[in-house]
Amino acid sequence: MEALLIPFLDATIRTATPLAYAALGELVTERSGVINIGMEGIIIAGCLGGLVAAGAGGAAMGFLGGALAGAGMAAIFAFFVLRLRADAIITGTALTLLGLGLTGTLYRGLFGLEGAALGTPSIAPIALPGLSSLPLVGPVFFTQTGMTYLLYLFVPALAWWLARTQAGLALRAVGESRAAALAAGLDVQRLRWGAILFGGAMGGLCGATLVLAQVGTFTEGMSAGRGFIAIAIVVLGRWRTVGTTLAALIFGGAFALQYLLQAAGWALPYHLFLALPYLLTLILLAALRGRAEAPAELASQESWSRA
Amino acid sequence: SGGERSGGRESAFQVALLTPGPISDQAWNATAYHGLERIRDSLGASISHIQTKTPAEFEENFRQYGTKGYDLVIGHGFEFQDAARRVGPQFPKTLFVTTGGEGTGPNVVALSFAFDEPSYLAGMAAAAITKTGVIGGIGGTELPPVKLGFEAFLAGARLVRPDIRLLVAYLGNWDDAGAGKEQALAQLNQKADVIYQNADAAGLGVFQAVRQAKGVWVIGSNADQNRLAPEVTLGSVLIDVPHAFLLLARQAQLRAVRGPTIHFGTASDVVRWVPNPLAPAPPAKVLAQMDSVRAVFAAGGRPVVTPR
Amino acid sequence: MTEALLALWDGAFGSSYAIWSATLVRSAPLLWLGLGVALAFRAGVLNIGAEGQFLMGAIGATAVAQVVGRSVPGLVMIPLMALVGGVAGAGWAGIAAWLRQRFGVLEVISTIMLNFIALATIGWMVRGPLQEPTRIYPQSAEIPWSAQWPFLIPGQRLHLGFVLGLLACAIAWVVLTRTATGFRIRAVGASPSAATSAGQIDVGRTVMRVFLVSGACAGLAGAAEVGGVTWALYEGISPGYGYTAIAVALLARLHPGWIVVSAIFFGALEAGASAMQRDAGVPSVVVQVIVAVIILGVLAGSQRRTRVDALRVRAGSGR
Amino acid sequence: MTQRAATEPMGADPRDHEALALEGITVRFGPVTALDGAHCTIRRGTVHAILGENGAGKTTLMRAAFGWLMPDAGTIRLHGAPVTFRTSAEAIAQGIGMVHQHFMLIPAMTVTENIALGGRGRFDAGTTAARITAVADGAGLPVDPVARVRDLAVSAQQRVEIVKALVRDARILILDEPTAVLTPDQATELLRWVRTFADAGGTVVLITHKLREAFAVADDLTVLRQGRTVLSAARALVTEAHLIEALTGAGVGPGGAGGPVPYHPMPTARVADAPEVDDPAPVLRLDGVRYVDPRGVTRLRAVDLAVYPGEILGVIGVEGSGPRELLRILAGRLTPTTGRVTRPDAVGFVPEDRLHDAVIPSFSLTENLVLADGGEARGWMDWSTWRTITRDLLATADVRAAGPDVPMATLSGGNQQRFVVGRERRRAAAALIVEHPTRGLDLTASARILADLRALGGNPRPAVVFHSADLDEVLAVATRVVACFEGRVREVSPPSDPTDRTPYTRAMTGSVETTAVSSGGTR
Ligand SMILES: Nc1ncnc2c1ncn2[C@@H]1O[C@H](COP(=O)(O)OP(=O)(O)OP(=O)(O)O)[C@@H](O)[C@H]1O
Ligand SMILES: Nc1ncnc2c1ncn2[C@@H]1O[C@H](COP(=O)(O)OP(=O)(O)OP(=O)(O)O)[C@@H](O)[C@H]1O
Ligand SMILES: [Mg+2]
Ligand SMILES: [Mg+2]
Repeated sequence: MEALLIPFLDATIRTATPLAYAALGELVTERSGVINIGMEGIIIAGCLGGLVAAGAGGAAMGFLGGALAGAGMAAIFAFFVLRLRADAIITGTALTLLGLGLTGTLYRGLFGLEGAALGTPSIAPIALPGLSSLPLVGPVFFTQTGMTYLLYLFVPALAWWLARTQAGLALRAVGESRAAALAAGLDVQRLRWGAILFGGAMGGLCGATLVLAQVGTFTEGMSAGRGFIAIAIVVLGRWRTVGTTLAALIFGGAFALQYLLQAAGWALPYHLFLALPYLLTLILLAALRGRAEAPAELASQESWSRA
Repeated sequence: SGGERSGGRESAFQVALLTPGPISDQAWNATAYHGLERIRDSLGASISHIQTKTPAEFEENFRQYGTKGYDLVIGHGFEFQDAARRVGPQFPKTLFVTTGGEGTGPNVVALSFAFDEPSYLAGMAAAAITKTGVIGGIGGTELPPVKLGFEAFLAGARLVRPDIRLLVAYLGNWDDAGAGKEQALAQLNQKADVIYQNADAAGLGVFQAVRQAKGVWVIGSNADQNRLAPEVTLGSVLIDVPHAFLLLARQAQLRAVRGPTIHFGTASDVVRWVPNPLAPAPPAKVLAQMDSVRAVFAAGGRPVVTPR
Repeated sequence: MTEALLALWDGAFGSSYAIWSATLVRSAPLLWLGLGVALAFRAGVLNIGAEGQFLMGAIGATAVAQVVGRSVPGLVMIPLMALVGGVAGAGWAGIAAWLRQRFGVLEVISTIMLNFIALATIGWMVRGPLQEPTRIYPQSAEIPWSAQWPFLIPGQRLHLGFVLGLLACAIAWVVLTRTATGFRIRAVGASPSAATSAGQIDVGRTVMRVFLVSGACAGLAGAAEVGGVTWALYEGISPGYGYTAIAVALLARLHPGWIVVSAIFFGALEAGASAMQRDAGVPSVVVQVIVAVIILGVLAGSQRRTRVDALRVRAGSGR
Repeated sequence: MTQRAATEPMGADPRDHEALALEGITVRFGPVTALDGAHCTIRRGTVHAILGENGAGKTTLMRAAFGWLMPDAGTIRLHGAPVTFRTSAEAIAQGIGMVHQHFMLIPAMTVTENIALGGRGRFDAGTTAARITAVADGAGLPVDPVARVRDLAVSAQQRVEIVKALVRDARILILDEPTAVLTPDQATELLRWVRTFADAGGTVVLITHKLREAFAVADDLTVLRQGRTVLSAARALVTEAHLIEALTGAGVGPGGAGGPVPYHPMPTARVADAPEVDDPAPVLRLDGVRYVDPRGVTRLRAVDLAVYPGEILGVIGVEGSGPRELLRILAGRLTPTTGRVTRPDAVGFVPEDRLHDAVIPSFSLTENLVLADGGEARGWMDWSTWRTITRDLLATADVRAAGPDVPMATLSGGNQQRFVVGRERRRAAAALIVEHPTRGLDLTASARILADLRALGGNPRPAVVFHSADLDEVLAVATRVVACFEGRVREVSPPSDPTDRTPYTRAMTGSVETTAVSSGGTR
């Protein structure tokens, strides 16, 4: 049993880690009252940014590069949505297209058709001394890469920041009511710029994690829908930090289960396994019941209900 | 950047290629694009390439190339066969070729690669080196050549080691290298110690998984992938698409292509098992066995495959 | 660059073939899908699931064409395919509608999940129940002749589905502006509370019906694509039409008339994108960048409306 | 302008006393000039009332003072020194607080979070809550720091808004129509608080439509009309007649300069003049009605009530005691938990939140008229006929609008309300239910709506049930009054002295013997 369980949970955490970065970034963006459905384009930009920067300055540099690339894409989104007041959904759609195209173009330009070798600088899992020898939890939670450990610190930090700092409070307020935030003297534009850029940087980190902590190479379109999944994770997590993290774990688990079931040689059409994570989410959403409470400003986005 | 038209005047030999995926995948699509480049470089042809997604686009672009008077239009994959069959009769001067599928007329021709033959040999090599008796196969989506490759792989392995077990998994796409790696890790965890990947760009993730594990091997496909990770690659099931394309184009220039299907088997040297010289060679007994099987294939014999 | 843009224009509008066989053929599904999305958004339903509903419509239409196509004339077969495709799309939307009504699951997320599930379903269909008889290729057999929708212009690929799409937009426009039902839909979308309180409209029921109709439109698009373009079911039948449709609907400001314009715009963009690769040698990835920039450009250009409130009521430092 | 002579309040050098001075303030919204050189000076330690019709620019002027918007022209002085606020944060930092007409609270958040909003550094809910409680109790405005705003009654929300300003050390407090949403008792209490605050050295700007309030509490008055200051003077120098003339630009009564509707001084107790009725059958009738809301709170218990044709039933009662549910059950918008409701098929209903529940602001007037038939309408819409009907309605209900095709949003509040009342009357001839008929409306508009209600005619005359927080208004219009208290509904017998309100206020607080309203009805 344990022989199956540990690798499964291990894969769950590993798969969930990049998803959690993107979802937490999207969470912060949405809590400011803006939905960025261009997360897919941001993630793939982070993938390439991570690859290029890591090639130039090592893995640590790579994560920085990924975050910057993601934030750069998000800046385009913010400029259109906040400055030009363009429709957030169309802008997000275009951003995804832009990200996929731009990364492909740059990748081919930089590496030619032969591509980057598999030898991209990347980070290996580190067994945390002491903790990693705990039964079950040790091999699952404490033999991961630094990016997972960073997440262990980041999730409580974000939760604390949102709940216990004035800036976090301000961010939530902007997402609930632009008017009330204005009345309280908050700088709505700046907060939203900040939230979108932060979301972009997190999406970029998701991409960099994929490349530098997981796959160790870049392929065109390797984001493979993670941007959309991140948006779903935020909804499943009910726009809460811990909820979103758990939802990322659920998705990670569903994917890991999918891999496991196929590898175990179950004689069912493999499409059933591919659909599993999404089916599971639907069932969970129905089981949890009740409309999730979205930040009120999200619902008032012009584009969503304009008549 | 890649695919500008080149190679001379309008009257030049015009060749077009349609790929179903990005040409940076270092596998199926990349090797076709290299083939196109080789046609340009060797024959001075004027070339055009387009990446297409849907059947509607296949047909539209076949027509466009036909209208423009292209001499040779290659759809790289069996999925182009319906479009070729429909468009071909309207443009008798253009030769429509699909790699895979079936040809249907004088100017609608299919190239058939005996992908199963080197896959069979790869299975024998895998069976010789596996310690656990479990081997894996990871595909992008379940397409006929992919599936056939895995079936032959298993059959070849069984010849050497009758009790061998093959795990097969599909990723559902050809780009998600992350999924490729995780699926490989899952198979490794199920004791597989040789994995045959046929997932194009996503397959790079399989290479990574194998590189990080100890004492396990990966087998590449379509292109010669031995140099991707020489320390863990057992060999590659190669389709020498550039070679095949050049042969095809030469014949096409002479208007000597004979359809409806052109078969490239072991005899043509277009498909072959390319062992990685850095990997340990199978025991002499197996090597001898492989040689005799290859001889059978070269003489026109086919691998015996029982569908799983 | 100029060469690329010229190729884009030529590929979209440069010849009669470009217009009738490339641009408008791609616009046909976008018309239906954009309309479906717009109707849903009009009623306040955030249906992001047009992609999945499209695929289910394509599956349904293929299935019925395979099962009864050989024994029924085209005059019956084509409406039947449209019907079954529409019902299949509506049924797929109905799952999301039911989840919303019964369990309060936000349709934004359920429809995205259903898109992924539909993708897996079509993958299974072409390898399972609907696979062609030789059982080699992951695709269905070609649908019988009677199930193939007529072309409108000899020598061009423009098919019946496009005209039906135009008709649907016109009907939707008439319904929205001239009928009580349309009025109810608009009222529910504009203000559910006023619709309930002042109009005593059953908002839940209106929403539910519009959701189904929206799914039916998407399903019909799938049926039209199979009947008019591909004549068989393929795994990769949609390049993501259902997602493009959201942009189509929003760019048209959810107005059925403008959807025609907007669908043709996006159809032209995709046709032109092909031409840029084919005729100007622009790599596909660069083409994607150009398309994204064009969309952003159109977006920036179309947002220059008077923004009295935005300019005056200061958003902090924003000026 | 006419009153310019009396503009400067008493005092040798006004600057010694001035807390906030606004001069030549001009604000344009695109083509609309909302303020056209408006001015006023607010003295320290005083209550300064700002009056004016809907759209006169009161809110805009105070938003300029609060840094919410920057005027196109004009100067602002704070304690004698010129200031420029680029954001409201700057105004807040300078000790200015504003309670907006529509509360700027976030329903999903707690009181503490709402009040803490806009600060810096850490946010410690515990410490903040303690400080809130301290400030609130010190000021005599109790609030529950851990409650969520959406669970609070309107009056409690208002206290939160004021405490929010006080916690930030606001010494100048701008209150935009604070009493509009309060019951008479609550309003009195608030005004008393305002007075205390000013007496203790604070400064209050009070925007209001109610002359009585202005006279009762203010030291100085400013009246705006069409974006200009037409009167700014110490209260002592102003008579009611002055004020009304300044407000409407017309004299009082029929002899005036032809203002559209003369001002009706209130109250005009009419409770005694019950209508002559031939038909004894009630139009609306409740028998043993009980209502438990979705949260499980019993809102109405064992209510028996009958409403007859031609009568105008005024319902009084503080928020939460049942009037809202009573009216909505009569209107068919709520289904009682138990009990029997008898009512005609169609009942006209004017909800309190017009823009949200009664009309669709982006729709045309014609469409808003049709909305009332929304649920039942079938088939084709004959828009030209509907447009004609709308035109008729605009004429009969005296709604001033450019035509039947303009969006509802372009109508003034008073005209919107007249439109809704007219529409509901058209739809249902027999019964009309009206919640807060004059909420948010200015003097003239309120007077017109009340006049409309009084004048409702037809054959048979409709039964009207209305609820208002303003007792004066109820007494001015109703032919019979019932009071809600803790879910029970009692009829209030009119006192012998028409100016005596104690029976009514007592009935609302449950402190007197009232007659039970049987379904037979004491008429
Ligand atoms: N944000 C805005 N954009 C455009 N016009 C506005 C805006 N705010 C106010 N106005 C216009 O400015 C004028 C003054 O409005 P303001 O809200 O100051 O009036 P008010 O005196 O407070 O009225 P009320 O008694 O109804 O509250 C009105 O004509 C109004 O329509
Ligand atoms: N937001 C707006 N957009 C366009 N026009 C507006 C807007 N707000 C007010 N108006 C117009 O400005 C004019 C002045 O508004 P105001 O509120 O003073 O109306 P009014 O004539 O006093 O009516 P009432 O007696 O009902 O208050 C009205 O005719 C109204 O239609
Ligand atoms: Mg007025
Ligand atoms: Mg106001």
